[in-house]
Amino acid sequence: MHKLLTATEAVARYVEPGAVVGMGGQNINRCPMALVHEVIRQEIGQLTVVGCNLSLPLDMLVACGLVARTEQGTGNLERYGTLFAWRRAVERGEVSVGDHSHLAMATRFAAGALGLPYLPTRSLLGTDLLEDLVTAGVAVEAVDPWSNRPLVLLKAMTPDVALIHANRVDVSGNVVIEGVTSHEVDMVRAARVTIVSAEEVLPAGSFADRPEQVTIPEAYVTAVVAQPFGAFPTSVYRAYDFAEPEVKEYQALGRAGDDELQAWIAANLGDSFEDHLKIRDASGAMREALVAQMGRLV
Amino acid sequence: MHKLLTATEAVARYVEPGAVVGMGGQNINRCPMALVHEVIRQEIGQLTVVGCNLSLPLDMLVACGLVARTEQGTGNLERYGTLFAWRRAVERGEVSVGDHSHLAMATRFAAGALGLPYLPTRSLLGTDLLEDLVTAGVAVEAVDPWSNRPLVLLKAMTPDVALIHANRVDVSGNVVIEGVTSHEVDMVRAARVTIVSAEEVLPAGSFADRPEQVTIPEAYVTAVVAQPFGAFPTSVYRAYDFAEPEVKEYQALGRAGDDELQAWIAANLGDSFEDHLKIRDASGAMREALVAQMGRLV
Amino acid sequence: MSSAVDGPVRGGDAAALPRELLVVEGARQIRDGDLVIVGTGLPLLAATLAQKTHAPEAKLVIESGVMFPKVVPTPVSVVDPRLMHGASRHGSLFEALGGLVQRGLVRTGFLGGAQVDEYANINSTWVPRPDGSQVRLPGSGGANDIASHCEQVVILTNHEKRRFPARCDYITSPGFLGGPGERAKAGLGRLRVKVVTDLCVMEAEDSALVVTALMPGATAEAVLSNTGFIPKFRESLDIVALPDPEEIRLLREEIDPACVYFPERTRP
Amino acid sequence: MSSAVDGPVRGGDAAALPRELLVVEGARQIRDGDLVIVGTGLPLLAATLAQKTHAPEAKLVIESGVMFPKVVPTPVSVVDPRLMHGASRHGSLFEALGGLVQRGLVRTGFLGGAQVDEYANINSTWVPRPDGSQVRLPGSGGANDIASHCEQVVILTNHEKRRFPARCDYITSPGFLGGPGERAKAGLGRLRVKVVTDLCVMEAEDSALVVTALMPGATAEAVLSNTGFIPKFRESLDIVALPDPEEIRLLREEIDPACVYFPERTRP
Repeated sequence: MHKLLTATEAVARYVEPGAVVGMGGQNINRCPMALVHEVIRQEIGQLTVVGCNLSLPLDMLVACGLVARTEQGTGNLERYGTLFAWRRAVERGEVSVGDHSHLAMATRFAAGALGLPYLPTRSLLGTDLLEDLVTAGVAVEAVDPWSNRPLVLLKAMTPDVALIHANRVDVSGNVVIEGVTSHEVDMVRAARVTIVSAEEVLPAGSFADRPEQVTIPEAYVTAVVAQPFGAFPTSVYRAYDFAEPEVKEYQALGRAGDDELQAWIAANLGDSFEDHLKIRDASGAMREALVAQMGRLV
Repeated sequence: MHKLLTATEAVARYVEPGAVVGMGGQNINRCPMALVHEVIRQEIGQLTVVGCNLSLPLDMLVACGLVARTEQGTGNLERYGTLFAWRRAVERGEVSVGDHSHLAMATRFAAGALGLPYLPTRSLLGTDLLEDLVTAGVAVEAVDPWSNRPLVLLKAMTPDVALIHANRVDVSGNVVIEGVTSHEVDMVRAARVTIVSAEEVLPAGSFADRPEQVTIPEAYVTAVVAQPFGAFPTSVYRAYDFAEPEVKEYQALGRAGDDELQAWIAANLGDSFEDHLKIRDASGAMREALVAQMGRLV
Repeated sequence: MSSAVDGPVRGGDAAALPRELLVVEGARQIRDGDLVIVGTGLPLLAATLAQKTHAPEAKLVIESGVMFPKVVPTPVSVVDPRLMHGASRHGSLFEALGGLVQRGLVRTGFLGGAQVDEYANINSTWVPRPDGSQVRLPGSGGANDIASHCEQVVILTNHEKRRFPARCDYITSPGFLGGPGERAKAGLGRLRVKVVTDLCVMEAEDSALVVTALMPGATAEAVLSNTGFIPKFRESLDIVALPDPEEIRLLREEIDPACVYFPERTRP
Repeated sequence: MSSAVDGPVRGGDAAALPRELLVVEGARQIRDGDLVIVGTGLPLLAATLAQKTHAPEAKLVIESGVMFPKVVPTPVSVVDPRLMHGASRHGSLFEALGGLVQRGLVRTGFLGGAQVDEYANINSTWVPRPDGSQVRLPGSGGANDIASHCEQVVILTNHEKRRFPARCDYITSPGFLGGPGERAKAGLGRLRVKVVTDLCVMEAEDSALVVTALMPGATAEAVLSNTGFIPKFRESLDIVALPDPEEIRLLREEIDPACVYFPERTRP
């Protein structure tokens, strides 16, 4: 089945207001920027955004007032600082938060991926993190019946829609990701619907001679979107490095305030992601440099 | 760290009498024949053999009187029939059996692979299979605290030593498997020790330009053994097809009786796996044909 | 193994063998777009036939970890390279049986078994000999998982009395367990079962198996005398439609040209 | 951020900066052959230094799924391509934190945090402002998992009073919780903690943190006045050994040549 849509079509069809959105990417790598820009353009709000590390795309959604809740392991950009819009919205009580460890989030996605109501973990024990998750109704303290030692049961996380960006996908939805996959494979397998944007969309069967190398099989993919540089300004392993000046510019605005962020987003979003890329990098020289930079690293 | 040993050294060092042996391969594919031959040569007995589908290598071990117990999903060779030595030994009460579904075994290995005492499953419910596993102390009936629906907790399976055969491995122990991996990845991750034999052993870092394609990372591998055709007469995907006449010959003997099997094994085992290959295929023509046959399929 | 209807069955231009009809009727249980989990043997032939006829978008899942292969004739094992060809992914048992089957994405599963009882429970673990000793069988494999999680289970089998006891000697894979409501009580989801034999089609949904159709030339009496329990018959019994010539051609020329699963068929 | 020891510390031929000494002392906590889980920043520099000196067989695990990379200077994120280079495997968070850390194969983990309390518990979730409102921090990430499952946790941090409260405002990652025995009671395994600051080294094992060594030039008084609880001092206090010139050279020329994590250092 041919699953190729435009970002506009895919997001309009599959991302609903109030949805639980599984966010792909981590920090400055392979964030689904093109898809998230489209959510912003279509102003789809009241979202619950879930992931392991949430970074740039979440902060943009929060800055645009589209997020009601997040469930995650971390919200930050590591060396480039906190997520300022998210932090402010959380501190003001506008965005509620479910804090997890990264293994706890990965475990919740794995439960969903396996069709199980929960999976156990030996993380979280003894901490306030656990107490809060129990209060939120997503963790239960239990006992291993064999050893009688305590452990924690974590409720399956099954997003309504997962958004990821990949190196390559065929039109049937077979996805190839290079570099680490963070939490994405299990998140996609757990989600009801998945939209994959990719640097390259290839004909059906393009990976059929090496099926071991398919990271996510078509069984889990609903829609496919072609978008070169679709993770910009974050990186795609072996394709292009992340754009540090862009991240720093965003963070400087984030530090300044929500108005500054909103103004920047409004001025730079454009009518399409291609349009956005032209606004930020009219000549293409920045993208060329990021490709060259990655080339020196791999 | 350099992990290359001979099969003789690796088996002598890491397979102890009475060990729980995690058996790689499935049916007629990628069974660790060279390693199992070595266990037979060294007459290491009282083994508990665990896997999902157990086939030819288990039956040979049983025929040689080296197996006390099996835990598995199936014991057979599909189209080529039952495992006759195993079946007879089980029926005589000489080998005890823990019956699982394949997902139940895979779940037990996954628990071990994740450092968890158990994982839940929604399989097994309502069946005699479950009752027997509860009696054996490896399954517990439980209730999902969110829905109050029944499910089953399955105790982690952590083999003392896992034996697998792979397409390629580097001397550090990074393993590349082509085709399906059955239960092997989680079994290896759960095992205390793993011996990998492979068609090709490559220098350290041979896969470092494509780490996504490493099926099992060196962190889990204890010893590496070089053995071309080490899965013969079973197949290695993209390398060689299985040898149907060999499987049929073994099964005909198996059907005939234990004495016939033992005589055949004694006559064919040789002093090394290379020796065995020469006994079965002096000219190498059979192996050449199996390579050609696989070439036409991939 | 005896078959109550031995000779060829005339279907369109071709004379369909009884086991060919089994495969064709099996294929009809697959809806276009279904994910179908099969092993080898007649179920795989049925699923491949469905793909080549009314269900081109039906996709195969193989428990060993193969997803959506393009089958090369004729695989004899779930890890046969002929069953790995051209796949969407080569993964693991845990991915196939956990990530797809238990996850609820595989609608239809094909199963076999030494015994299928009145409530469609399956035994593939052991059966008693007349002297009371046990015959050890291969065991569950993925069967228990498929019967636990698929919406629809299809069983293709010869119709023999010993295969259809009132109650399995051992329940390996759950049908409706002890009767209506028991599946839900055990924590299992809804299921439809269709048993296709060389004599008839039997169906069940939270119930005992009911004969709903007869194979061409078969009689209710033959069904009764070859079944270890007394099945109900639906009031309006269908007759299973004969294969059309194209189905027979596909089976013989494309799907199992070497007669691996049809030793009784000699190629012209 | 204030540092109680500001100037360069003379070590062999080179004048080591206080934060360089932190990194060197951090590196010393790694045993050859250890699996070590690190994020970015000083811990990664420490682990890389260990590999280049006394622990060539120490292997890095990165929570994002990178196993055993050959670090290219200077990664700023756990998914930085500079941290994926030449790895044994690119996998998933679940593989790294479940399959290695929870599985018990990673001996040593490096952690940071806004607060580290007397019992070595860590807070990286939120801290109170003077007005009582909350400052939202990044959250646990893999820290809780590392503190739950590794044998040894190493914390490299500036020594500031607000960073070392008697009790964390929120326990994100477990040290020894409320005191001796509580970790085992909660179901957690054994742990050794080593906190390395610009003033001292503190250690704990099912106990409160005890000062076991001072940084060169630092005093017990400075430690006391910059700590929010009153730590015990071991009777025989060590002085942390100065880096040797080769360590400083490695740090400056090979490990962080662009001064990404040493803005205070200007290259000659």
